[in-house]
Amino acid sequence: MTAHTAFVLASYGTSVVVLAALIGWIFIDQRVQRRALQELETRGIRRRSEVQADNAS
Amino acid sequence: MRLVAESLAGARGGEVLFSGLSFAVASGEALVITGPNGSGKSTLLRIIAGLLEKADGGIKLENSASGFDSLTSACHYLGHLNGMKPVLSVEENLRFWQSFNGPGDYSLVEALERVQLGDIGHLPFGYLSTGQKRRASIARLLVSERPVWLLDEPTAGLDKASEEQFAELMREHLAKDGIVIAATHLPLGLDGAQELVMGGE
Amino acid sequence: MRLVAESLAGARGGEVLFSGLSFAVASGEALVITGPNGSGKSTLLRIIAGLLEKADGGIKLENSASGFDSLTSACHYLGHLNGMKPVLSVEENLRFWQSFNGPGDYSLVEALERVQLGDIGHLPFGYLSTGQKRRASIARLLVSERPVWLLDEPTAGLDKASEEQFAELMREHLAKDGIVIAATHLPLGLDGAQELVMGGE
Amino acid sequence: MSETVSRTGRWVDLANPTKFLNFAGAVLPWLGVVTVLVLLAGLWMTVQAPDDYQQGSTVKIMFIHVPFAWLSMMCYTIMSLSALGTLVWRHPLADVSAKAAAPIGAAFTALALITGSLWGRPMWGTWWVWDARLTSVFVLFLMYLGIIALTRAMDDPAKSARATAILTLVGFINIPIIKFSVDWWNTLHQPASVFRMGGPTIDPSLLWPLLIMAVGFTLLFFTLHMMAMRNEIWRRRVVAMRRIAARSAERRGTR
Amino acid sequence: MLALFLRDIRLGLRAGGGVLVGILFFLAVIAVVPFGVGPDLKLLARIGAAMLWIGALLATLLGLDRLFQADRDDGSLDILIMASERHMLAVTVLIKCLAHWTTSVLPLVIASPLLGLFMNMEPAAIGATTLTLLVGTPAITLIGAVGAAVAVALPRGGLLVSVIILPLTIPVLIFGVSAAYGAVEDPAPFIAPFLILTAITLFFAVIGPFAAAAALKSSAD
Amino acid sequence: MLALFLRDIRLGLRAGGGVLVGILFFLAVIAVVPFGVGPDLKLLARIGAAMLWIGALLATLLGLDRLFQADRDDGSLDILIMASERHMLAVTVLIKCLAHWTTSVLPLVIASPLLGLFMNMEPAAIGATTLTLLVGTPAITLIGAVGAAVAVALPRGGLLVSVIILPLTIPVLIFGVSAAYGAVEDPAPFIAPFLILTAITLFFAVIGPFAAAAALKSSAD
Ligand code: HEM
Ligand SMILES: Nc1ncnc2c1ncn2[C@@H]1O[C@H](COP(=O)(O)OP(=O)(O)OP(=O)(O)O)[C@@H](O)[C@H]1O
Ligand SMILES: Nc1ncnc2c1ncn2[C@@H]1O[C@H](COP(=O)(O)OP(=O)(O)OP(=O)(O)O)[C@@H](O)[C@H]1O
Ligand SMILES: [Mg+2]
Ligand SMILES: [Mg+2]
Repeated sequence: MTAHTAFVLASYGTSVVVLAALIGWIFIDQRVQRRALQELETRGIRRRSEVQADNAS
Repeated sequence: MRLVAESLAGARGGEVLFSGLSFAVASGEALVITGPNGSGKSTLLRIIAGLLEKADGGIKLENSASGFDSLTSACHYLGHLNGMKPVLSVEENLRFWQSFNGPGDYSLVEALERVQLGDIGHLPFGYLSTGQKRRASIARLLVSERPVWLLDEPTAGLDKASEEQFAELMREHLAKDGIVIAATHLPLGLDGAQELVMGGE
Repeated sequence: MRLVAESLAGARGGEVLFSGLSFAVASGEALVITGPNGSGKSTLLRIIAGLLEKADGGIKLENSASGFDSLTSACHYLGHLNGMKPVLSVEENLRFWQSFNGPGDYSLVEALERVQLGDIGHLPFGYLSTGQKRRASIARLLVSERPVWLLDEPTAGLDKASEEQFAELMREHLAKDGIVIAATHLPLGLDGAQELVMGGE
Repeated sequence: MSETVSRTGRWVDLANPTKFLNFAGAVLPWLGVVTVLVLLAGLWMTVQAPDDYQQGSTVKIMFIHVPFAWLSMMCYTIMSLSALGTLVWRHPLADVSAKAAAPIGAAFTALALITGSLWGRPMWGTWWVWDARLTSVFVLFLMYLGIIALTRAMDDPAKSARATAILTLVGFINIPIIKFSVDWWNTLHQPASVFRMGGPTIDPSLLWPLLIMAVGFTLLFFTLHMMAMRNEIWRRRVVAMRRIAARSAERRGTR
Repeated sequence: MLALFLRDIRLGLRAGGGVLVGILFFLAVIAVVPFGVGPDLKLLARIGAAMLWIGALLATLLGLDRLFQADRDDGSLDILIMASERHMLAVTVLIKCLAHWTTSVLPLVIASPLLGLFMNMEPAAIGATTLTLLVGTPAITLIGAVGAAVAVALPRGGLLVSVIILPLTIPVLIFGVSAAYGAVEDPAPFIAPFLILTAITLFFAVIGPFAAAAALKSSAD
Repeated sequence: MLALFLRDIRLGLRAGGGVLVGILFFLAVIAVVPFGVGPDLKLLARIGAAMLWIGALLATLLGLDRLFQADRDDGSLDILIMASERHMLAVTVLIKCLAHWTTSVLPLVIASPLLGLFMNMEPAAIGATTLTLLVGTPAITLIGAVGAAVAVALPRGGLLVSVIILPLTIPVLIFGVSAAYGAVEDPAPFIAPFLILTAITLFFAVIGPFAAAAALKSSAD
């Protein structure tokens, strides 16, 4: 019985770890891209498509 | 037959290189594209050839000769690369392109004669000198028929005599109601050609 | 420093292309090799660079600068191929050649500035246009020091402005007691260069 | 992507990346909150659920294993739909959707494999067997990784988009193989007991937590997918703007 | 089209040692297996067909990544793509696959009976394996063409192309091996998996070239 | 020299998709095997070491033929040869081999324990296989480099190369596999084949680069 519980805990544990890593990566990526965009905007660079139509971003 | 471009735009890597380009070239006429490095000459030629998507505008061939329904199928494209296999002989290479692209006004032997390679057709293509390689790929234009020739710096590496020879070939093609569109930094010896200067925003 | 060739002969595929060629180029002098396609210009340059066996005769560098004991080690060779990797950026390519061939008079940034590529050094080399590629490989000559420059049709694909710029670079190199040996079909803008006409048997 | 969008019924509007960014900005906080609530409810029900008379407490692994397995297939299906979007309609967001979904799908597939393995040890006495179901899921995992490698190997998004789309579509063959592998070959693995003709055969006391967990993880998937898509759009903008910055600097220099 | 086939055959024979590399690699696979399973001849005979199939599958991967890359590097690919109105690009791809198969894979198939002898297989098993290889390997080449086309823009696609292809070739392997077994072991059927194998090859003969052609078209730049 | 190493590593990673691809490739090869031989875990464990070695051989061969060809095609090779006074050409070759091994083979060696688990191998067998792979695969790269250099020199020498080179890799494979088995099965020795394997690698680490350099020097034309 206890042996079985170990398997249950292990599978829930790994799931939490993997999902946390995935979510963490997405949040970090979000911060990085936001920063980069802000930095470029403060340098006064605009995309051509912001002037014309917005395509293919 | 008329090749018409209307407010054509070309982009590379998401950035627009040129836009609003319009020109028309009729049978028997030549268009010479010039401009500084990186201004988009090769890009324009590849768009006409159908190898690259245009970013905007339109380009078409009006009243095309029979057998050449679309623009791409009416074009010969001679880019920077020669499209020949180094291990095959010049003749084998040309014979392949002839049977793949269909016959033209010149037979294989005549075409090789016209580019002064008559006696080295049996050599592997890889053994030729730069100029000889270029001449061999010019022969590819002769062995299959296409009304529109798209040439990207065709005379790079040619000596004076071959340059003159090649100008003669282009004039002949124009006399047969063909169209020549060439991107180049060097004078090509075509009188009365339209000129399109790129990158002069 | 003097580069001296004595009754040099070159052969390709068992066939002698030229023989009995003698010339001498001193520091600060340039030699321009001309001649029709297939006359052996590239062959001669590759023999000087040590990439091809000479068929006969001798070639050597007299009183060479310290650190350049043999002729080969004193030469920069700019052939038809650019020697750059398309997937690496221009800067990465140049930085590699700089650390592999040793430093030169120009830093990487300066060299890129000199060939007007200052701001696209971070682009992958494969993205450049033909002329830009050629300019990037000219920058390779600047980042490492070599007294002798062997150039094979260096200006093919360059626009007028870059051609002028490159002539300026060659003049500078000559002024620093360098030697330039160039095979070309186009005028290079070097006054007072010796001329060697090949294939004029 | 297509799912999220069609639910709102305004997908034409969302075709535009800027509009999509605005939409995602408005929706994401709510979606996140709902996801957390449903997952918490699911977890609570999981704890409450009775042990199976045959499998003992290991049956609790089912509540995560099965949703992960479903999601691994659903995610690939969404990527295939996006691939169609790229190839047929040349929709600018389709490629973004496919590229953003791949790592998430890979993570869910990895979890299905790991939890299945952890379940297999007490149930079948082995971590791994090379039977049709397990192997086809393993192949799915490899394909996710292959697609990720391909998208990362090409630096030009426009170029990699169609290549990846074609590969994704060709690889879709694997999905029916996974789904029906238990029927076509005899394997150790359970046959379908929830989604099958004639209704589910699972006891309701186990079915409900399973369904709630499945809904929770599906919501989690959409939340993450939307965030990843937003990141991808931003990333492409950054790249484009950097290039433009470089080019305009070059022009100034040349003149 | 015949011209393209002949050109590619000639290139394959003249330039690369493709033919022999494949066979020798195949040989290496077969030579190493007995060290693993030990000198148990029965066991060797039993896994013989499987090893021949795995060897052939892996040997086919060698050189496959350059199927279109070589043409791209010298500019021929542009011209082939431009001719797509005269010769449908999918047909061009099919012909190129055929030429590749003829130069690089057919020799393996021809060599496989000999290797079957090394593995102590029965004549019937050898015949069946050779037959399934003959029918099944074209499918691998065709699937490989999709991978090669997808990765044509990458200068060093070798490993990546294999990664993309291998999962997709698994059904071919499964049915090939089971047909080969079916010919010798009694309860197992031969005809059914053999027909499925044929169907897979035909399926990819249709799908593969179109997918590869689409990938090639979008690769031009 | 470090610069050359870094350049080649970068090329390998960037153009081929990174380290991940090497591991993925191995995973795909190993996943294919059970489909061929069937899910018999005992049998899988027995042929495990052989399959790992075959996978490594294939990964090494893929792309090895382009080791110098790529440099020749873009003109870098000329410049590398001209620099042979600053950097001995044999050393340049060695560095290029190292970079190739690091990007294409090392990831496999690192991933092999994981795959051993999939193949149901014993821990001792896994350890031994990994160790033999680590010691033995460089020899394959070095032998292959000679072949690649000869192939650059003789564009039509492909056949010759495979005839000369591939057979040389077979002893490596055989000693590698038998050392791996020696570690688990009792009568078979481990130390003897392992030492021979080490000797082969060292031998080719000395001979290979010089032979390849000589071939390259004569290739320039
Ligand atoms: C690594 C090992 C495993 C893998 C890759 C795997 C994969 C899958 C997949 C893909 C599904 C979804 C099937 C569908 O929707 O038709 C599934 C469902 C399921 N699996 Fe597994 N599984 C594994 C191990 C196990 C084990 C050990 C058990 C229990 C003894 C198990 C029990 C179930 C159950 C009960 C379902 C739900 C079936 C249904 O209701 O449709 N699995 N698994
Ligand atoms: N594959 C590519 N990806 C991204 N950008 C590219 C690519 N190819 C070219 N470019 C960019 O597009 C611009 C135009 O290139 P193009 O080759 O059309 O110039 P060009 O006018 O032919 O110049 P040249 O006279 O040097 O041949 C260049 O700035 C180049 O950097
Ligand atoms: N690898 C080779 N094998 C055999 N013959 C060759 C080889 N390379 C060149 N040749 C031959 O040697 C001759 C001279 O070639 P080379 O490249 O030196 O000419 P070149 O003067 O540079 O001409 P170009 O102006 O066209 O560049 C040519 O006739 C060519 O066919
Ligand atoms: Mg150009
Ligand atoms: Mg020359």
